[in-house]
Amino acid sequence: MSVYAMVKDTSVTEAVKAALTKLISQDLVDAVLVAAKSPYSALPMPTLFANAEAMDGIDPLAPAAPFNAARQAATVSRQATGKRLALVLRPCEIRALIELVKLNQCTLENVVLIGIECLGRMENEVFLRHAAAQGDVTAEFLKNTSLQDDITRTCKMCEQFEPAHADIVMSTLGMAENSVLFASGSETGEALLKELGLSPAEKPAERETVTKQLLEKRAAFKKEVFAETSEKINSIEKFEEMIGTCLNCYNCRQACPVCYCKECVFLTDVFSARPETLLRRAQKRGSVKLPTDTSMFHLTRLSHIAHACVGCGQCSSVCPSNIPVADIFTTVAAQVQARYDYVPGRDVQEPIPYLMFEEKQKSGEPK
Amino acid sequence: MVKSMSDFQPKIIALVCNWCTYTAADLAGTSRLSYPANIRMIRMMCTGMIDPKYILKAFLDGADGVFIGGCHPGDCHYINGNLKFKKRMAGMEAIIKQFGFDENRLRLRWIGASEGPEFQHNMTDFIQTIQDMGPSPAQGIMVL
Amino acid sequence: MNQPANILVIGAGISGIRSALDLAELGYKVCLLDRAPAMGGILTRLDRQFPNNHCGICRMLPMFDRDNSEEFCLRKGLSHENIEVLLSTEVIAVEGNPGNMTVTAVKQATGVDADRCIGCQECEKVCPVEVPDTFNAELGKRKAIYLAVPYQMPNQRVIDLQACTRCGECVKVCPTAAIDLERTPETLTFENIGGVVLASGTGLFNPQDMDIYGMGHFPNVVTSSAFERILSSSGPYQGSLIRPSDQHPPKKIAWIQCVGSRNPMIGADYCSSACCMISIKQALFAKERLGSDTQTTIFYMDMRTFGRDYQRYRDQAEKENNVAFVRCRIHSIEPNEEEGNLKISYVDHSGKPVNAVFDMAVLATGKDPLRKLPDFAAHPGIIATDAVSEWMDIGSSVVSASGVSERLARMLSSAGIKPEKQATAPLSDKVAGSPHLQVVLCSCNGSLDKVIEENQLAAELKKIPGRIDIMQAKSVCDAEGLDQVKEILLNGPANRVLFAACNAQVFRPKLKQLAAVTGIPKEFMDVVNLRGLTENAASHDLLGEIMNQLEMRANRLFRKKITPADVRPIQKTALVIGSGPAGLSAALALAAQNIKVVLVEKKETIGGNFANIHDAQIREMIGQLMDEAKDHPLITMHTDTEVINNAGVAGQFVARLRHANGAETTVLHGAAVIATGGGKADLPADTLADNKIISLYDLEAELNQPGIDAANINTVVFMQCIGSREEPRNYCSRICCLKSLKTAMKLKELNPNCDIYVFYRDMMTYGESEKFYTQARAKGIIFIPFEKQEKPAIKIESGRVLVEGYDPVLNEPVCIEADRVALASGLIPNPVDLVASTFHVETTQDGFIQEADSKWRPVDTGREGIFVCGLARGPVRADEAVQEGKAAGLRALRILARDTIPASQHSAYVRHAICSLCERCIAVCPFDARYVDPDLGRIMVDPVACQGCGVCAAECPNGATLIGDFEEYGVMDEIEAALG
Amino acid sequence: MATRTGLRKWFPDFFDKHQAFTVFDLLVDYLKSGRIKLNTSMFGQRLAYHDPCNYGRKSEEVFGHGYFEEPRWVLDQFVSNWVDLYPAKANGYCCGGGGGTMLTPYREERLHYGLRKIEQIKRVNPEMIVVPCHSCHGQIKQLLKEHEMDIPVKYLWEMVADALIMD
Amino acid sequence: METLTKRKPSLIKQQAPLRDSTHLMDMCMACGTCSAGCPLTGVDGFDPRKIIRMVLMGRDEELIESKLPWLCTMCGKCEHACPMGINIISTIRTIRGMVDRDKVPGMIHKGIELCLETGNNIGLPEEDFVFIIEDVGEELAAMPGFADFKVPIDKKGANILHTLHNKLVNTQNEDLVHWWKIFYAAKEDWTVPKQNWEGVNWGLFSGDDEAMKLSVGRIVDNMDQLGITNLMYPE
Repeated sequence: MSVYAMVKDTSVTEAVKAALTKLISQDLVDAVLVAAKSPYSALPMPTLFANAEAMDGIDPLAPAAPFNAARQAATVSRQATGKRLALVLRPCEIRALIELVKLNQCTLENVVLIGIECLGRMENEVFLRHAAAQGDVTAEFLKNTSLQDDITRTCKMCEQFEPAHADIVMSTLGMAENSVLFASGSETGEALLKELGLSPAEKPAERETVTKQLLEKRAAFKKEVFAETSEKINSIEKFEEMIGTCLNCYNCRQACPVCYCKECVFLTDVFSARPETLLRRAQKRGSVKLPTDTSMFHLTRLSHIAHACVGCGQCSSVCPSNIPVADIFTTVAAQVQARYDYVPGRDVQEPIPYLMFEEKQKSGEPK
Repeated sequence: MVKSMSDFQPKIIALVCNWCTYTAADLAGTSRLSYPANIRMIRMMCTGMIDPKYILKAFLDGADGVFIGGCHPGDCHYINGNLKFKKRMAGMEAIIKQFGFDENRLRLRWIGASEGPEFQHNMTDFIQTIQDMGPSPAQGIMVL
Repeated sequence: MNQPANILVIGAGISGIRSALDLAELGYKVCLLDRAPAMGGILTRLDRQFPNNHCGICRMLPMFDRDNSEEFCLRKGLSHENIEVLLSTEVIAVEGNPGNMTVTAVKQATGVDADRCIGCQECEKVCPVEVPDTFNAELGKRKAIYLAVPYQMPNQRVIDLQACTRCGECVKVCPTAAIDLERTPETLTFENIGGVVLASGTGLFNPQDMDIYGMGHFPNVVTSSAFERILSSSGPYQGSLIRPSDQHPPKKIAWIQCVGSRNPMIGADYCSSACCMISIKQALFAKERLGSDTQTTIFYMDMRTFGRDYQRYRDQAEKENNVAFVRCRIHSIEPNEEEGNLKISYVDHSGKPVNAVFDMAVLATGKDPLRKLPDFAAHPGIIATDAVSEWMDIGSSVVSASGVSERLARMLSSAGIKPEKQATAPLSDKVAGSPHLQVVLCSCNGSLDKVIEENQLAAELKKIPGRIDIMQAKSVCDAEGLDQVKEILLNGPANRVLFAACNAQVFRPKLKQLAAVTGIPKEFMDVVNLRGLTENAASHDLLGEIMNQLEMRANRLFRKKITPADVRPIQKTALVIGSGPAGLSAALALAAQNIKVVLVEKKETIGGNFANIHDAQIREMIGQLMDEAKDHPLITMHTDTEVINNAGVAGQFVARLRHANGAETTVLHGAAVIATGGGKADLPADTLADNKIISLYDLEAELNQPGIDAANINTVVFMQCIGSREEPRNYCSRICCLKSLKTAMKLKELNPNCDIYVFYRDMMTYGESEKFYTQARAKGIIFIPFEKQEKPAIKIESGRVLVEGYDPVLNEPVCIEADRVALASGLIPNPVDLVASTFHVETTQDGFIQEADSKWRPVDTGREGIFVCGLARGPVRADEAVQEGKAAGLRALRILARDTIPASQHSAYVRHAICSLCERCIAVCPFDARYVDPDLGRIMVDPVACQGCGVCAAECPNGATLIGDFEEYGVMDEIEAALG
Repeated sequence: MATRTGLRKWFPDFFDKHQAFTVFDLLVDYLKSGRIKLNTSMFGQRLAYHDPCNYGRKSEEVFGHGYFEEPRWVLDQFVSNWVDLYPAKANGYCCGGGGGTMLTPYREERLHYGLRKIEQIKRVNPEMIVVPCHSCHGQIKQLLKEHEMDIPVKYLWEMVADALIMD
Repeated sequence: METLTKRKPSLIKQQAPLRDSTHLMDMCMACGTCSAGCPLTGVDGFDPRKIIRMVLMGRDEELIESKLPWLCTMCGKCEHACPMGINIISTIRTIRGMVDRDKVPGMIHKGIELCLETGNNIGLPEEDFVFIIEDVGEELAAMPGFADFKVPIDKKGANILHTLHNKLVNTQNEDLVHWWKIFYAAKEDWTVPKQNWEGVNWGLFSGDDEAMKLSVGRIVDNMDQLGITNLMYPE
């Protein structure tokens, strides 16, 4: 990152808006995907803008994300359209998006990634409660650290609040009120920032300290959660207790940005047990709880995505039974990722671990 | 419902490759190299065919151990399916371990076609290992 | 004879199996016979092969249309719809002409009726006669009634009637009355035989009669084949590398090369070609098994590492693994003071005598000089593989066998014999219906009654939910019992069958018959080894064991489906790239079978290196191929043309050709043969400039000028391995030694007084070409060996060309003033980058095309439908290039001879509706069998290339890709049953 | 060897009218026809038999028949405990005294050659050595003396003569 | 190091007899079998394959002048395993034959000369010979079981002609009697010639065909003169 620019205006959101609308108005991109309020709700939803005038409601720094927008981003970048697209995403969304690129679910061709420094998101109802109370939650959230304690449990353990791999990064930590730091993360970003005509700036000195403090806090909490969770699921029986209320609604998989299957295997014939099977199972075990294969579902999903889990916490957020799914998944994921020395979203060129094996060669003879 | 060690007869699922380990198993049979019978052998065309689901299914259904036998690296009929499985295996170990299944309940070994004695030895040894560990924690509990 | 055979293949070893499979895959009916009681020849005795120390025997099996054959390790045997295997059978007479021959054979009685034997082993347990175990090189004992090969499936015993005392113990215990000691040999007559492949091998030299090696006298002197058995887990010591005398691991092992080879005194003026590499391999295994401090020494004259990757193998053994190589032929092996140890004397490089002591010595034996071809070998219509007259490594045998298959196919088609179109038995309508299982409980003539009744198996089975019918049979092995089952399957509602019987392996072949009659596919049938379970089960829960097994299989059967068969229409045109001997041979092989061939040549003329070839015989051979190809109506030639693009899959490729004038042509083809060849390597840049210092090629050309006067060429020095066999070109070019010999002899012919010296590293006159080496020496040519690090130096002193070297025989430096110094600069491949990227095939570090497997699939590439032969693959002599061309042509023909190729039942298929197109399956597929159809936007499976390994299915997270016969739901249900 | 070679080479007619026998031919003939009888308990010691090159290997090469089995047959008729050296017969070691080397001044070299014979003898550790050749007899005696081995050396025919049962 | 321009043709190679025409000395591949098997390899520079190589390189003179051919015991062990069937022993003998007779080391040629002159290699006069053998014969006759034993000398019409190794007559008289005993027991009709009784023929060792032929001829003459049909090979 070599260029800094600062925008000052009435609010942080306005500052961001000013920059992002210019992307379209100056024809630097054809469309922008960014979280925006709708006339019907304060809850910002990923919204695709092709017209600068329509961008009034954008609120990317709002501490809310009803879902991990990587899947929406992947939907608009499923294949190259010949048009240039800017995607404004949180770090966990970018990481998930990179995993989806590896899984051939989307392409970064002609895509400008704009990452936001994310101080966390609140559960939807928490955010809406604040919104009802005070209007511009975003502004309040960024300056009021006590509000920051209302973010989700998973966000509290997130150490990756600064986006990597973005062309442009927007940050607020350590910044003066109503100001946003724009940094370029690539030549593309550099060029765009120049076009936007932002004023050159310097990193405020306290930014480093604040960042470091936050990081330490998050790391400590993460450690705590991992230890606690690991203990809570260290036997299959304890695990069953945790998931005893699971409804097999598959919301968690629906909310998971890296659970990319068009249709979950648990909805296919592989798991839709035949009546004969269920009957036999009941005969042998005395009883079968229905829907069946609840543990199997969670463990299988772990086996599928543990390497790719970006720790966004959406699974927990959507669970109707309040099962701490994200605690379980992030705890296991950390162990699996360590075994493979794999970090999801680290590098778009890095193949997923199962596609890399010793003697990578197709003919029979070792070289 | 913990059974006493002496009458603990482990339930073992062995997923073995059609080409090498299955041949070794047959060879052990025809060479009268006996090994404990409480092994449920399921023939796979290749260890590379083994889906993680099979391992999870086996453990959740009460297997005390899961043995996987494949061709030696380089000998795979499908060039490198065995190595692909080996890669998957690492993640599986981490997962089952976290849920309280001793990692050693899942074992991968390369057993070549001519290695009847190795097959026998591996089976005997694995059963012994499992016997020493006792029944799987999934035994006797209700798995949802 | 159960079925008419069009073709007889004599000898069921590597060559015989290759040839039988080739012809069976073309659709011919083949009878594969062997005089041994088990098939496989040397194949069953080998665990691992050089130069990768791996095993890949199974890679010989058919790659597509696999439903015609059983897929299992070839050590167990071979099962193919079109092949009947007849063992203990020897051909004694052949009559008639190609296309219509009558062959008489004698089938020896084995004492055991294969239709009855259930492989229970009871007979072997009671047999009181022990004889040396021939399978294990007599290092152990076996009974007179025995399993000829321990892997053999079905595991039916045979009786060694020579050893058998007719005591009758086995007859008494046999539960199925399968043993008849009074059986006599049977004479079999095969009529209407189109042709015969003679692949009976050469036999192994037995050093027992040579008094110098102490074989038979010293237990620790063993042959290399015995050592192979010692290394094997199925060998006499269960794979422990121990020496026979005291069963201790040896610390020092010697390998003695050329035992029985390169020895005109015993009629062996030939090299057995493979022994050098075998010894290196064995030394490496000894190090691996016993630790790197194990001393391994190979005594040799020339290490014949002439295969493409062999020199590096040797170098690695020498440098990284410290295998010692000593250039001295061994006179004798003698005893040493310590019990069992052996003394071997030799002279070292400086001529000093050394007495070394070893714990064990391995005699590298090759071809048996006493083995003669059968009388009928020369009968028209019989084509012999090279491995009948020469010992050779597996790769060469396989190439030769496929070459023979090609010649036979050509002979048959010119005799008007075509393979019969196979009618596939129609499936019964009820197969598509919902699963209904018929369980057949066989009491094996009452012997399992107790098990079945005491455990109330029928009642237990009825508890399994689902539609299950149960019948009890007395014996399904005999016709009556089987008829009962057929009856029920034909008339009853069941569409799946599970047998609880005795030995599944013995019974399984009967499923094929049953399938043919009932229209229920054999994949919908299974067998549980009830007897085995009864015998082996720990008694704590026999019923549980049996029910587990039955339910496991039942569950799989319940979930079986007919895999939706993708059928690939075949574009019956071949693309051949390169028009040297290999390419021309491939093209002609295909054209002879009515396949259109598009032959592409980069140069303006065809013939490869024809213009540079001086050997009259080779010229004639290539010239003939050129003429034939030019005149062939089915061969279209494009000279001055390159292939710039190739897309598609086996059977359906689209290639673009670019001609010299820039014009482009599109060719639709079904298979391509890469034969881009190579040529002479240039002399090294530091070669002294003098018109007396020339390349071997130039000297050859000079001497072949008409009217050449060689009177002034009085002293000539040949220098071998110029630039070859050391990095970066660390491979043997294979042609130079023979070329130097021939050139030197030509020179001797022109000027008998010419003194000729050949400086060599290892004379690579493998196989029959050893005779040229012998002849050259007989003509007075002096051969002086040198080591890579002590190359002779060439100097020019006042106009005189001097070669300074060291003669280890005289232990003196030598300096020769030469009129010519001929440098053997070797061969390099033509650049293959374009062709490799165009056809998506891999290359070796030396720029050759990498084959799929140098031993078992030597002319296939990693991509189905793309084949490689000749110099493009590795250095070859012209005759070998022809052989490889034929083999490659034959391999391509397996595809092109068909109109369509259906996917095997046991292949991958994609359920597009739920496929997320993540392409992980494409990334892991080892056979490049998967691709995205750009128009449909779907993942496609190439039915020709897919081998059904299932890596794709395991990689696919949601079951969008499945493997026929191994669908995930079936396996999951099987696991569940197993743990019930 | 020399006579036999000479007769063949220069007097081929000799064999039209004459017959020639080796020592072994005669011994075998006498024993087989019963013309001589031997005392079978005379030699109970452990004996080692040495094959002379001329009667053995070289006869085999030049005349197509080496006298390997005949002396052993003779020994079998009256000696119970005789052993072969290893290597023996066609691949046996010369005593070191062949080729006229007994007559040359190269004594050291000859004794050096004989080391192999001594090693062979030591390996079987005999109480007596039997040879059917005058040169071998002399050389082996000398070798044994040189190596301070007190083992008697006897001619095969000497043993036969000693064991004769006179009517 | 001498620079080789043109090899000299080897007389040794030309003259050394072959096993048969298919086993040329040129075929030697210097494999080392002979060297590995010969106990003399390395002694005073002796090495059978080196000798063959020197012949092939035309270095006759060096060989003829060296003591190498005389170190060889001509035992033939080297040849026994030679894969090319090269007649190494004949080659050695051929070299020996090319050595000036006065340079033949040790007793060999002197013995031959004596033999040519006197009929035996030790130059023993006829009277002395007759005395010795009769004397030993008398001793034997005195032993129990050999009553009336007499050495039959020059017995016409005897069944077998017996020659003697000179060392038995010379220094090891005690070994003369073994065969006599056997003949006596077998009631063999045998005889010893009093002239040209020499049983060994050193021409074989010295490469001296002329002398060798002469000695063999004497045996033939003896047989013809005495009217004997059967010969017992002397050695």
